[in-house]
Amino acid sequence: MSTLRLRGGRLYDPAHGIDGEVCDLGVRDGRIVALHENEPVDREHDVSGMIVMAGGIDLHSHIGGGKVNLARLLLPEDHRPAPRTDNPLELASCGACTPGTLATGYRYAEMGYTAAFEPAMALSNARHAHMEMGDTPILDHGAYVMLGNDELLLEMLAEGGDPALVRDYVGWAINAARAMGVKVVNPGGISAFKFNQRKLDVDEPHVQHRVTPRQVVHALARALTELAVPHPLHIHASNLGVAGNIASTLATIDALEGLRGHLTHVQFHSYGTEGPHKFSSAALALVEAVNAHPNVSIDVGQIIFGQTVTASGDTMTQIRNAALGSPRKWVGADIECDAGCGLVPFRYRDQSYVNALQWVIGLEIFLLANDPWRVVLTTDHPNGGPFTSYPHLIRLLMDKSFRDEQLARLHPEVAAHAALREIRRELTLYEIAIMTRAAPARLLGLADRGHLGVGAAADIAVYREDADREYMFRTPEYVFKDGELVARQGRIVATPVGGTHFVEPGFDGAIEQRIARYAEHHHALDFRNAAIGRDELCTCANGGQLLVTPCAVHGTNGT
Amino acid sequence: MEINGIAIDDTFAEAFPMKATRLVVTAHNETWAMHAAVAATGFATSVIACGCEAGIERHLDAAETPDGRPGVALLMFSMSGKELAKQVERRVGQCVLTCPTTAVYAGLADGEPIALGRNLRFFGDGWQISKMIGGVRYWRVPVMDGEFVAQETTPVVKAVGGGNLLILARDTDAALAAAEAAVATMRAVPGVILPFPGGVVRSGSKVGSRYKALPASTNEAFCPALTGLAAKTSLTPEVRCVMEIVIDGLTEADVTTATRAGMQAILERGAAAGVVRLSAGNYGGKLGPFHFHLRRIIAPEAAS
Amino acid sequence: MTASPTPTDAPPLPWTCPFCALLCDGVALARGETLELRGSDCPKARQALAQQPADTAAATPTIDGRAASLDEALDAAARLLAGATLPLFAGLATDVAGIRSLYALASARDAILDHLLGDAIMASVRPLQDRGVYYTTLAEVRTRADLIVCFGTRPAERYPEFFRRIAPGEPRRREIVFVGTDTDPAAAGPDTELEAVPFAGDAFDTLALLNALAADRALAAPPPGPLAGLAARLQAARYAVIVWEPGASGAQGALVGEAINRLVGTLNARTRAASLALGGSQGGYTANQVVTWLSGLPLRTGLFRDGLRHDPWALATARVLAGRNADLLLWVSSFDPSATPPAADLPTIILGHAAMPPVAGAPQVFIPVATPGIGAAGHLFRLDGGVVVPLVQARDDGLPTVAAIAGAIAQRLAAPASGAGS
Amino acid sequence: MSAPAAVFELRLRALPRFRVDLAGVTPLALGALGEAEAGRVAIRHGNEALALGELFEIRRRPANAPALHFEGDLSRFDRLAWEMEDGEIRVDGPVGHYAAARLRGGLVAVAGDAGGFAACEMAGGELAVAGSVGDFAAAALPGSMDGMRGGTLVVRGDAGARFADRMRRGTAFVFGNAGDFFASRLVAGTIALGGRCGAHPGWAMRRGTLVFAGETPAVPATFVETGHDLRVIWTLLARDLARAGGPFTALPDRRVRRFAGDIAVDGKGEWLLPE
Repeated sequence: MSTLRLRGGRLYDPAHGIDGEVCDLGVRDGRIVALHENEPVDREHDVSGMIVMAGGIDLHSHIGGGKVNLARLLLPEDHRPAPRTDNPLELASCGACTPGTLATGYRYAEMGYTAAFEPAMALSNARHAHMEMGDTPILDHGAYVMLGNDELLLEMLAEGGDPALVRDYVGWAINAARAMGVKVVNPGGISAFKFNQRKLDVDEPHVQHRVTPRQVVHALARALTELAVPHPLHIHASNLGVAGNIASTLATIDALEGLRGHLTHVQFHSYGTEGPHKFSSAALALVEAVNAHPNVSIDVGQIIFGQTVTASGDTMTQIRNAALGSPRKWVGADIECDAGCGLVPFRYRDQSYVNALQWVIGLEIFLLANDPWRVVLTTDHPNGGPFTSYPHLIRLLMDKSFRDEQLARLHPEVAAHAALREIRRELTLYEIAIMTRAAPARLLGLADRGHLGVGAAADIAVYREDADREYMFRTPEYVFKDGELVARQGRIVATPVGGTHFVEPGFDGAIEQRIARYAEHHHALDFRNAAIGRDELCTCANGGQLLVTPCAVHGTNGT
Repeated sequence: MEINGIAIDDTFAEAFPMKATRLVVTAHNETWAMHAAVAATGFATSVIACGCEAGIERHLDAAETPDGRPGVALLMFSMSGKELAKQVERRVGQCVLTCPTTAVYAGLADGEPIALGRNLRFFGDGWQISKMIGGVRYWRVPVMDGEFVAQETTPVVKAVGGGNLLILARDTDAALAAAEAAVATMRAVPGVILPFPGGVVRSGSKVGSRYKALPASTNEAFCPALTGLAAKTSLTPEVRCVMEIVIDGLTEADVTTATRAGMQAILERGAAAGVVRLSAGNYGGKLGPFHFHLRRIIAPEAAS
Repeated sequence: MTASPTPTDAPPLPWTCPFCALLCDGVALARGETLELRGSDCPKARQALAQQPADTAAATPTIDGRAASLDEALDAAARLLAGATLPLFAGLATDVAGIRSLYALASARDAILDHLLGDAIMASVRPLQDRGVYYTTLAEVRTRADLIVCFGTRPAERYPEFFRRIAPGEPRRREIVFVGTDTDPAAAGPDTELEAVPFAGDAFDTLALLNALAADRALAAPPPGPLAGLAARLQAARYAVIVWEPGASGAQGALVGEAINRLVGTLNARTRAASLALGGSQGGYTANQVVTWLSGLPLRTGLFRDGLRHDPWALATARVLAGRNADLLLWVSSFDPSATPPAADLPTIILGHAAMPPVAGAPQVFIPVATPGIGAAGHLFRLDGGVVVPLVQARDDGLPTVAAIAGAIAQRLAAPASGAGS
Repeated sequence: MSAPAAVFELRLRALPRFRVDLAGVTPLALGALGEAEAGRVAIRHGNEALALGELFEIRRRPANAPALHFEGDLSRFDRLAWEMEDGEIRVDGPVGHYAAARLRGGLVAVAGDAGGFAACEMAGGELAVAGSVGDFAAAALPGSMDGMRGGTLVVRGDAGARFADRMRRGTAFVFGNAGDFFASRLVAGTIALGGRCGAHPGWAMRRGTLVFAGETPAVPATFVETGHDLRVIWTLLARDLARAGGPFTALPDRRVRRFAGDIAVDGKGEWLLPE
C-alpha cells in the first residue's frame, strides 16, 4: 500500500465541475482517494500554485499498427539525426513525425498524457497494433477496429443488411480484435477502390456491392447502439480533403438518423468551394450541424505547419493525395479483404493557400463549437501534425494575440480574409481540461479516467502556471500514471507498461459459422486464428493490464 | 574653341542613367546571326516608344563565342531593369528563338541577372532541358532545326543613355557626310551603340510639348526652318542642316570615347567639308547626372 | 498446450508452421517420437521438422565448446557482453518476444542490429524508403487477382505452399505468368492459365521495357512479342499482382523492387494492380517490424551511444565483420540449425537451434533455445507484412526461449555486481 | 574568414581498433583552437568518445586559409569533411566511407582511395580522389530523394557500383572505370566517364547527362537516338569537361551521338557518345 498527497494545487476537473479550486489530492495504490488532511502519506508534493488535471487522453492518434510502422520505414531521412537522450531509463528510440513506440510513450508522458487510442486498427492487423501499443511505454491504450470496408460486411449489407446479423458480426469483430470501438474509414470507399472506383459519395453505390456509404454508416452506428458499446461509431467520412466535402460530411451526420456518431478529424471534412481558389472554410456550417445534433461529437485534426506524414486506411483518398506529397514517395496497400493503407508524406506550408486555410478551419471549429464536451483536441497524429505539437495548439486556442501573430504569417489571402480574425474567444483551462481529458474519457466510456474524483485511476498531470501556455503544457512539473511518478519536469523517471482498454460486447455466437465460411473462401488466415484471446492479448500488449470497459446493456459474456 | 575651322560649343551632352545588358547571339554562320541580331535590335531607337534602345555592338569571330560559331554582340538599354527584362524576353523570344540555328548567351560577366532563357524555356512545353555547365545554367529547348540553347540569365548593369553630338552644317550633303564619317568611327568603339537608323537622328527633341499627350517634341532651337521664328534658336543663318548622333554606352567612359571618336572624325575633315559647328543637347543639368563637355573631351588639357 | 509427452494416437495438433514466412496455419502436427505434418506435404516443413532433435535434453549450453549449466552460460554471456564496447547482434532469427527482449539488451549495450537475411530484407525495404510501394496481401491475391505475374521467381521453390495459399476459394479464371523462368506446375489449378514469358535481356532490361510499354512510351525498336503482350494484359487486368522475391534478385535487388512498384504505379493510374514481395522467413520481417517500431528505424541500425544510425550498407553483418568494426557477435538463430554464425574472429554468443553444429573458433558461449512454433508459442509476421500469426507450442522440449535468455542476460548486466553498463 | 586561419597537420599514430567518425573535424572547427585544444576535440571511435590527439600527432601553424593535412592510412576513418562548409582538407593516403559526404564548400583532396558513399549528398565544393572510390559515390543516403546536389567530384581512379545514384546537380568525373549501375536513377547533373562501365549504366535515369569518353557502352532498348544537330550544347559542354584533362581533353574535337532516355521513367536524360 502506498499513499501520495499533492498539496495545495488548483484543480481543473470538469467531470465534477471543479474549475480551479485549490484543494489537496490524495492517492492510494494508484487510485484517487479522499485523505484526511493530517493523514500521513508515503510521499507528498507541495504543488501550491500549480495546476492539477487528470492525465491527458488522446482519443485519436495513430500510434501503432501496420501503417504507422510503414511510415517509419518510408521516412528514414525524417529520423536523422537521431541522438539518444542521456536518460538511462529510456531505451534507444527516435523519430519526428512517426517516432518509435518507445519515444512515442516517453514524449506523450512527458507532456502529461497518460492514454492514447489508435483509431485505425485493421482486423487483420490487430495483433500487430496491440504489439506496438504494448511497446509504447507508460501510456494506456486501445484501438478502434476498422469496419465498413470489409468485404463480408458489405456482402451482408448487399444482401439486405439484417440488423441482427450486422450487430453480431460487429460484436464478433470487436471481440476478435480486442477493440475499444469501431471506426469506419471512407465508408465503402476503400473497398470500392479495390474495384477501381475512384470516388464514392454518401449516396453513390459501391461499384461491386451496390451499397452506399449512407447504408454502411447507419448499419454500423445501429449495431454499436444495440451492442451498447460506449464509444460511438468513429467516422472518417467520405471525400476526405476534397473541396466542397462539407456536403458529404453533413450527409454523413444525416445518415446517423440521430444515432450517436463521432466525426473524426473534421477539419479535413469541412471544406467549401467558395472564393477564387474554389476552396473555402465550411467550419461554420460544420459547427452549426454539430451544435444542432447532440448525438454527434467530433475531434478536429488540426494541422500544424511543417513536415509530417499522413497515414490512413483511405487508399482512395491517398492515391489522389500522392501527387501532392512531399517528399515524393508514398505507400499504398490493399489489405486482406478488410482494409487498405495509404501513407503520403506532407509538408504543410503557411504560404500555401490551401494549407493556411486548413490551419484556420481547424481553429475555427475549436473556437466556434459551443459544447466542449463534444469536441476533442487532436492533430490526428501524425496526419495534421505530430502529437508533440499539442502544447503549441493549446496556446493557439488560449491566446488570441499569439493566434493573431501566427495568422499574420499565413498566405496573405488567408491572413486577410479568414473569419478566424474576428473570433475573440480564448479557451479557458477548464475548457482545455474538457477537450483533452474529460470529454475523451466520457466519449470512450472510461468511468475512472479523465477526472480526479475518488476512485479514479491516479493519472495526474501537474503544471507550473505560466503565461506561455505552450511552455506550460510542454513540461509539466509532475506526471503520475496510476499514482506512480513517471515524469518530472520533462524527464522520464519511470516506465511502467501501460494497460490495454477494450470492450467485450455480447453477441450471438452463431455468426461465427458465417464468418468462418467466408474466411475459408477468401481469407488467408485460418479462422482458428481470427480472434485474439485474452491471454494472447496480454502477450501482444507486452503484459500490461487488461482494462475492460463494460458495455451497459449486454454485459461481457464475450465469446 | 575652334579646330580645323569648326567651332566647338562650350556645352555638354547631358546623359541619363539607364540599365543595359549585352547579349551574344551565335548562329550556324554569320548571316543568320546577323539576321537575328538585326531583328532583335530593330525598332529600338528610343525608349520613348520602343521600350528600349538597342543596337549591334560588333561582330564576333567563331573563336570569340562560347559555342565556337560566328556571332554578334548586341547591347540593349532601358530606363529600368524591369522594362529591360521585358524587352529582352520579347525580342529574344520573337527574333532569336525564332531564327534558324541561333543560340543566345549573356555577354557580360557581372551584374544583376534578369531572365534570358529562363522564361523562353517554357516554349519547350515540358521537353526543355536545363544544363549547368561550368557553373552557368543553360536551357535547351527543342525546336524544328534541333535545339535552341539559351543561357538562363543575363546580367544587367548600370549604363549611360542619351549621349549626343550635334553636327551643324552648311547643307544636307555636308551634314550627312560628316555624320556618316563620325558613325563609322564611333561604331568601332566597344560598349556603345548608336540606336537611330544609320546611327543618326534628325529629329532632335526637347522635353515636353504644347500638346499634353506628348512627352517630347521637336527641338526648335536647332531647326533651321525656325531660325528667326522661334524665340530661342541656337543656329546661325549659315547652318542649314543639323544632324544628331545619339550614344548609349555601358559606362561613362565608353560614351566619352565614342563622342571623342565622332568629333575627331568630323574635325579631321575640317571646315571645308561643310561643318560649321559641333554642339550637344543639354537640358540645363536637369535630365541626367552625366555631362559630356565637348571641349574637355576633345582637348582635355586645354579645357581643364 | 504444454502437456508432454503426447501419446501418438492423440489427435493432431492444429499447428502453425514457422519454417517459412507463409506461416501456414491450416495444418496440423501429429506428435509422437517425431513431429509429422498433416494437411500438407510441404517439403520445407517436413525437412525442418525432421531436423528437430528427438531429445533436446542432450542440447546443453557450452562455453568454449565445453558443456556448461545454463547459469554458467548466462554468466559467461553477460561477462562477454559487459566487456564489449561495440557488439553486433545478428542472425536475429526469432519471434516477436525474442526481438523485444533482445532490443532492450541491444539498447543497453549500444549494439548494431542485423538479421541473417538482412540483404534480402534491405532489398525489400529500400524501394519503400526510396520511392514507396503499393503492395497487397495474400487474401486480396486469393480473392481478386485475375493476373499474377511471378517476376524472376518460382515462388513455390522457396515457399512451397504459396500457390495453395492464394488459390481462389471459388471458381474464378486467372492467369499466372512466369517472367524469366519456366512455368511452375505447382501453380496449376482449375480455371488457371499458366504462361512463361522470357526475359528480354535480364530482369532489369525486362522491367525497363515493361515500364516503357505500360506507360505507352514509343520504343526505338519493337519489343519482343510476348513482353508486349504481357504489358497489354497488365493494362487490361482488373487486378494485376506482381510477385517478386527480393532475396533472389541479386545485389541490386532493391532496384528490381523499385521498377516493379513503378510499373504498379503506372497501372494504378488507370486500373488496379499491386506488388507482393516474397521474403521474411526465419523471423526476418518480424525482426524488421519490431526493431522499426521500437526504434523508429529498420534493421541495420546501430543503437550507438551517441545516437541511432541506420545504414543498410555499412551495418550489414558481413561488412561489419570484414571491417572488424565490432568486438562481439551475438548470433540468434532459432529456426534453422544450419544457420550458423558467419566466421568471425570475435567473442561470440550464440542463441541457437538445439541441433546447430558446434562452431569452431573464437571464445564463445552457446545456449540452445526453443524454436518458436516447436518448443514455444510465439508470434511471427507473415510475408505480406501486416499479418501477425500466432504460433503454438508443439511440445515442451525444455528449451528456454530467446526472450527468456536475453532477459536473463540483461538482468545479469543490470545487477550492480556484474560491473556492466556504465 | 574573420578568425585567424591555421593549417593543422595531423599525423596518424596507429591504426585504430574500430572505425572512427571524423564528423566535426573541419578546418573551421579546428581553426580557432590551439594545438592542445585541437588534441582534446572528441571524436567517436566505435561506441566511445576519443580525443583527436590520442589518434593523431597534431601540429598547428598559422596560414592564410584554414586547412587540415592528414598523414597516414585513414581507411578506417569515416565521414571526413562531413558537412564541411569551407576550407581545405588534404589526406596523403586513403580514407574511409562517407568522405566529403554532404560537403557544402571548400576542397577535399585524397591522395589514396576513398571508401563507400564518397561525396554522397554533396552540395558544393570539390572532392578530388586520386585513387578509386567505393560503391555509391555521389549517391544518396537511404530515403533521401537526391544524391549529390552540387559541386564537383573528380575520381582519377575507378568507381564502384551505383556511382551517382540519384545525383541531382553538379559535375562528376571518373577517369577510370565505373561499376554496375553507373548513374542509376540519375535525377540530373553531368557525369563524364573516361573508362568503361559495368552493367546497366543510366538505369532509370530521369534527367541529366552521361558522357562516355572511353569505351562506348551498349545502348539499352529504352534509350532513343535523337539525330539532331547537337553542336552548340556539345561545344559548351565538351569545352568545360575538357578542362579536367586526362581522357576528357580531346572531347571538343570529337563528334558526338546522343541517346535520350531512360523512357522507362521520365526519359529526359541523355547519353552523349563521342565518336
